[in-house]
Amino acid sequence: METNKYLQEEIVRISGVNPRKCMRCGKCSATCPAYDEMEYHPHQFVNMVENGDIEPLLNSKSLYKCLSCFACIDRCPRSVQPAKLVEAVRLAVIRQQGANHMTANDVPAMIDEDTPQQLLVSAFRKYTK
Amino acid sequence: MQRIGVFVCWCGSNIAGTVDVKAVAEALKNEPGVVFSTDYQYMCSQAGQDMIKEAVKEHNLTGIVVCSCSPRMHEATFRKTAAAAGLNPYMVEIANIREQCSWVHKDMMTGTEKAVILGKAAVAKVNLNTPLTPGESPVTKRALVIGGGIAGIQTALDIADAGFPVDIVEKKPTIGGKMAQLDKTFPTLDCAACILTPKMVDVAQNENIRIFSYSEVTEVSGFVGNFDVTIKKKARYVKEDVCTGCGACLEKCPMKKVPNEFNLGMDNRSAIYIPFAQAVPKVATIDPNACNMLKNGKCGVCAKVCAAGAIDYTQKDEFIQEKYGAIVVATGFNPISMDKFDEFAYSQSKDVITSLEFERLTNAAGPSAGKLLRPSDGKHPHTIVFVQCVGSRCDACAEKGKEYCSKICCMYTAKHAMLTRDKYPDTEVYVFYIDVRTPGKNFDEFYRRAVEEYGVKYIKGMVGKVTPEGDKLKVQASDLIANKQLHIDADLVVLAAAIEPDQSARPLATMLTASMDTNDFFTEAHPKLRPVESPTAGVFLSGACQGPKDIPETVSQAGAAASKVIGLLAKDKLTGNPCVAGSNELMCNGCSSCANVCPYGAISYEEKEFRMPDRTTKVRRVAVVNPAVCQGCGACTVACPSGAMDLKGFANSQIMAEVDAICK
Amino acid sequence: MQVNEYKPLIVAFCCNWCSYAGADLAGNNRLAYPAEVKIIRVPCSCRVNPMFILRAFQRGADGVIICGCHPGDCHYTSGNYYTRRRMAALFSMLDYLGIEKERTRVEWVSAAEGAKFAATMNDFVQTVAALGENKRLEDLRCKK
Amino acid sequence: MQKVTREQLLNKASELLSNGTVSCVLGWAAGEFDYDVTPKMFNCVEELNAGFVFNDFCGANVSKYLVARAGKCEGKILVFLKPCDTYSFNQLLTEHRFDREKVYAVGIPCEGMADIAKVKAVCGDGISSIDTTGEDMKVTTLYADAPVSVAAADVLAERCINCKSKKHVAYDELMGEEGDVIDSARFDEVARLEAMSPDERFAFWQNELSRCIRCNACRDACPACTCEKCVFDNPNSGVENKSPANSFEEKLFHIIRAFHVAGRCTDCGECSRVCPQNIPLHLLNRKFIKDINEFYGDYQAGAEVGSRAPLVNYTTEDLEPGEVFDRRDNNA
Amino acid sequence: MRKCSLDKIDLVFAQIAKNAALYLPVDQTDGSAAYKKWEEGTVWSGALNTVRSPKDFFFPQTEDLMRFKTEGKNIEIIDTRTEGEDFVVFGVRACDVKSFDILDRVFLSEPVDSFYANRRAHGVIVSLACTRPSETCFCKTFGIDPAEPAGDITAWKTETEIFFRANTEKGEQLLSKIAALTEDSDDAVVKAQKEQIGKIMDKLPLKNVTTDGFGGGKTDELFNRPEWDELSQSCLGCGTCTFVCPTCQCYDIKDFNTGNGVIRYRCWDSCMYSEFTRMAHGNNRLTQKERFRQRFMHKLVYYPENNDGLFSCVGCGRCLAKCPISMNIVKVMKKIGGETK
Repeated sequence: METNKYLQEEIVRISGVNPRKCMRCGKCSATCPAYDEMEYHPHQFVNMVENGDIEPLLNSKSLYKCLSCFACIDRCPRSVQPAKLVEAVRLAVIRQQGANHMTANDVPAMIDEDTPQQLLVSAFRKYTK
Repeated sequence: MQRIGVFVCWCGSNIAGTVDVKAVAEALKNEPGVVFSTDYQYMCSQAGQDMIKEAVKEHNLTGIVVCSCSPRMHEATFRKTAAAAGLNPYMVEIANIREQCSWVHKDMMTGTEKAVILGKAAVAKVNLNTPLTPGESPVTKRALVIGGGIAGIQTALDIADAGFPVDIVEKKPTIGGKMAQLDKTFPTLDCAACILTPKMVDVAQNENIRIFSYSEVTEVSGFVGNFDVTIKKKARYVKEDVCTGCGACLEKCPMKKVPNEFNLGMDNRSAIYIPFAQAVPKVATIDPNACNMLKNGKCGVCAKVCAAGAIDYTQKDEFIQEKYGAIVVATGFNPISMDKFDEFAYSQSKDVITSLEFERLTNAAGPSAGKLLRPSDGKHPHTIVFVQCVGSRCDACAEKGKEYCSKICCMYTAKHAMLTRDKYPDTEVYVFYIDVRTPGKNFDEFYRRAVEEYGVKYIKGMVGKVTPEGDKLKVQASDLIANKQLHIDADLVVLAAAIEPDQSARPLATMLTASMDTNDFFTEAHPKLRPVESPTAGVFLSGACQGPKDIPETVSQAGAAASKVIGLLAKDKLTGNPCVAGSNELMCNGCSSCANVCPYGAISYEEKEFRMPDRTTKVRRVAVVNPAVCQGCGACTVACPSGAMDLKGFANSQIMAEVDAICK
Repeated sequence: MQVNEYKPLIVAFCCNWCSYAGADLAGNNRLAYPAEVKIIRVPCSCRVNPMFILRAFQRGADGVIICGCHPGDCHYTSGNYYTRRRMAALFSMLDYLGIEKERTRVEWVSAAEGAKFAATMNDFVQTVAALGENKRLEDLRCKK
Repeated sequence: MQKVTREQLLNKASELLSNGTVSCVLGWAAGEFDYDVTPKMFNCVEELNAGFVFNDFCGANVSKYLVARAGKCEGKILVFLKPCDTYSFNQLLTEHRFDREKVYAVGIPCEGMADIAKVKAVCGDGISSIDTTGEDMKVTTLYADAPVSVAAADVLAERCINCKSKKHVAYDELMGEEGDVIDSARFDEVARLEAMSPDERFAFWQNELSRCIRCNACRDACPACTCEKCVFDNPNSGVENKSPANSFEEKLFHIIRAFHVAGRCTDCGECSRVCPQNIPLHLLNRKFIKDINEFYGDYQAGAEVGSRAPLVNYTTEDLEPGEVFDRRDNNA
Repeated sequence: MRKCSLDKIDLVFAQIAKNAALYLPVDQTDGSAAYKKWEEGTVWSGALNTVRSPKDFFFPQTEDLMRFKTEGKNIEIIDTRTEGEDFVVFGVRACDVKSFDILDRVFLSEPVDSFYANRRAHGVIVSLACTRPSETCFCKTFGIDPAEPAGDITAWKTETEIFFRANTEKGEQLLSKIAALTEDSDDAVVKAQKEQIGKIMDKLPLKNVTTDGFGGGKTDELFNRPEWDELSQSCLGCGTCTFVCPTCQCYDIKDFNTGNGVIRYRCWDSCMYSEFTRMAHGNNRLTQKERFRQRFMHKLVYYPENNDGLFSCVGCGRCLAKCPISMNIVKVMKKIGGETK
């Protein structure tokens, strides 16, 4: 397994999450509404960050499947806050590539009339930091 | 001024090999207070001790300094020697010139120099020593056990067996505690009632045991051997000594819609009630919050039907004062509230229950008479999901749950799963676990049987969400091994709720000045070596009040606590350590700093009247140390800013004299 | 052996139950440490009053070390926890006044740690020796 | 200018005296000049009318007088407490130093008190009058022709510039609006010293403490120093001394004094206010407060009655004395 | 009378400092002034009021008297007295100069205090006319003229010049040493300054404080006055007033055990302290009221009774400025003695 210490520390620092607190109960994944869409599930996220196995995460679409609903944060008995880790990895992607997952130009095509304003705002916040 | 004799031991060549003992004796001769100084090959030998005794007589010595091995070795020996010579044993000081000098230094000159300095420090200290006498206090030969669960019952029986009177105070109308609510016990699966109720009967019949049921401890004062305790016997509106427990009143009572706490509210009882059939004492109790007669004076049926005439609506709370030599805390545990764990829909569905409720559901004396039926519709459940670690092992910062492992859940869940599969083989049973912890005799075998013989489906992972939908409970969980998210339509969900100390423990700890940890479990005097004693002398710990425990562990701790109590009560009087703290009341300002740091609750406060310089009097609060309780650590002496608190045998002045002598 | 080597005076307060026994064990095992270390026995490390420490420096000590049971192992349950807080506060204050922080130390030495006791003392003596004489908390009246 | 006036306090005191709520009043009495205010017990309305004063110079914290006074007169004592005084009040109650039942506390707002030395630094010596009723102070001196106007903010006492709280934590009755705890910069100076090298710190304190004349004003004014007998007055304590015979004695006194109030000091600033040599003694106390906050979590002595002072408390997870420095070195 | 331009004052100081330690008031960072030993670069501001009084040079706060050396059980007594060094105290106000009269009567009358006498013999006092009295000043109450201070040499300072007049032989000698730097002068400027000072004195707020009602023989009349209760009530019992006072002269003799011997030393004591004059039977003034009363009765009654009516207060105003709770001798005099002349 490849460990990327620099990125690992960076992600831990950005997120303020201590992945070592995880006791591997899997409640985050049990609770995740986007579980089936994901390649890497919340508990794996935590585990992979803890092990410095960051590269696959950077390239995984799972990053953008996370709804940031924070159910995992709410339910985690160890206060690990997996969603914050996901967010931190997203940020790391942006910083590393200098490229956003979406740009403002991509957005109009995705909008249909049912799209709530709040979703747009939240999408911009999430994908285009 | 003291008349000090200095005795320098050679310890064969152990000391004399690296320390010029003659030179040490010579040098110390010139120290202030020293009137005699000599050396000898083996000071601890009979001849050496005789030499000391003679010197005491011949030179009228008032203090002794022995330069020898560690005081941990022979301090007791030389104290006895001094006592035999008519000196107070605490007028002896040891200068450790073997372990801390001759054995760690190679050079004769260095060793001798240091030995002289250590000797001087000891002389400086003896110059300030005063004779000390250990205090004695009598022992009241009666024990109090607070809590009447299995822990309290076992402790009381063991103490009573040794011939000492014991009182049990139980806040519920009956003893028995949590164990009385259980169905079967792991790992042997014998019925809880079958093994518990005979013990309860033993308690009731034991002449040395009194039961104060429906009672609480309201006040504790005193100290080891001499506790004064006030017990509040709550009014049960039934004369305990008259009631025969026939149950006629229960049948006739018109108020029958009171949630039955013994069955955790899953069925109802009457306003006058006996918690369960084998209750001890088997006496009815009127619930004043439910009884119409007590609430508005309109009823009185029970009094009419009671043939014995035991009903007394005018009964008042009664306060009983009693003296005890020892107190055992056995306040037990409760499952934590599930209110904060709404992801499991506990408050939304009747079919999400705790394990303790499951116990009642499967118990023959329970609300469903032992048939496993769903509380909502009374149907037989075909899919049952057990969730482990609900509220246990949570992060300290999390807003809900406990940091510790509740220890018993893995085993009782295995038991529940196994029993379910045994009785209802058509039932699918899932157990979601994080780890299965089975350290205990025959425990892992038990768990494996559940899996291998009974086909219980153990899934590593946690349940994330339970949603009631129609008559099903949609369980969403993760299977970490399969790396899948599972969706199970369950009929019943059982939560292994964490356990916590009973709420009565915290106020009780305050009354007893016994320390507690942040989780409100009582702290033991030493985590390894004194696990059943509280740091507060005379207070002992039994059962889950000290930490999560299963029944075998509780019973063994109960026995251990009892043996400690018996050891204490067997003594006629307690001899204290004379090196205790004492407060100079003229200097004490009553600020409580000392009491705050005292681990033994040895410090109390008195309002004392003082004559003031202007000839008026003033009442001031001052600290008083109970020498029978003080262990002499000295924490208070440093907490005291005015220096009013000092420690006998290690006084400020003595330690400073040692510092001075060493730094000279 | 160097003759003019500076020898600091060290006062070591040892709790009776752990560290004093640890020192005894160092002796039993003949683990050498400098003779400049002089031990004062106290029932518990929490008996050590800041005044004793200042007194030692006043009278000519160059370093003061307090040894107690490991946290959690105190014979009196909580004594060393108080020591820990008091000494953290005191040492920080001494440092704040510009007094060398290396001259004071708290070390937890159990009764089984004879080797640790000797090693600790060797290290402490060396550290203090490197600092030289205690000038910042000295009382000239007490010099010979 | 203070928001609450002498007249308002006078009326309140007279009212409480007349209706029998209290039998005497602990307040401030006017002196020879407009700034030399003395704490005083007033026994009747006439005495109050004659001598009671409240202005920008009523800095003295009167809480400590309650130790000696509460219970001495028939009924209750009325005491006027500025926000910072209430912390001392609570701390004294925590330590059982007076009977709460014997005191009627009225919380009064405080706009910060003036430091006469700062006034003199601006206006010069020879002050003949100070008018504090307006927005600015009007100071008349013997040597200037016209009164000098001074902004109150320019002559605030150090402790008031770094006021930690305008909130009253104890009272029976509050006059005016309740204020808030302030996020003050009071630890900045401590941090500045901490950032110095040990040699610089040593030189700084050597210079400051060498001025000490051991008048004991800091101790005797301190509301936390209420020992029946101070160790420095007790010939048997081993540290008793009447003079700073040398630099060791100076340090000994001030280290032990600060240590004995560590965790109990409310940072009321009386020590520095009363020091005739202007030694910044509060920087010693604040060091302990800052350390305690950093090591063991924020703690404000006197914020509530009955709280356990940090140095008579512990957790099993406390940092080690050695880690104190690692922490600081890592932060630096 | 001699005069010298202020431009040359540092040369004067350098000249004096050649033969003696020179102490003069120097401004401190906190705005107050304190006596400091002059060395090259020291700036004399002409400050008049110092927090600590020049008493300290003659009667220091602590002073070793003798030593005992112990060796085993033997004790050796060591005389630690030395011939003192010459020193000059420069810029002393009239009130502070007057304080030496009061101290002399205590220390130089039989039995003579050799430590004090030694310092007096070696010290030269250069006084300075006080041109800017503080509002706390009331030296006039004790008959002191701030424009005409005593001392071995009297100095008057103007914006540009300083004038010297020797009053004693010691003063003459010192002046002669700086003769090369000074020149003869008439007293016109000095007279003008005195007049100016007189005008200020009339404006001082405390000009009417009077000693009427005090003095020898008043013990019975004043001792039990009820006002003492009220006056002493807020006293904290600290020693600030005594330690900044130029005339307080009480001390305690103490032994300090060094570990190798004993240093017997004396140090200032304060009658405000609860431990003051502690004897075998305890303390003789048990309440703060008694101690408070002692201080003022001593200054205003007992001392004059034993010293030809001389009060042991010089009106320097230090205690007024420094008392933590602003209780002071003026308030006492007004309350006990009555308001004005």
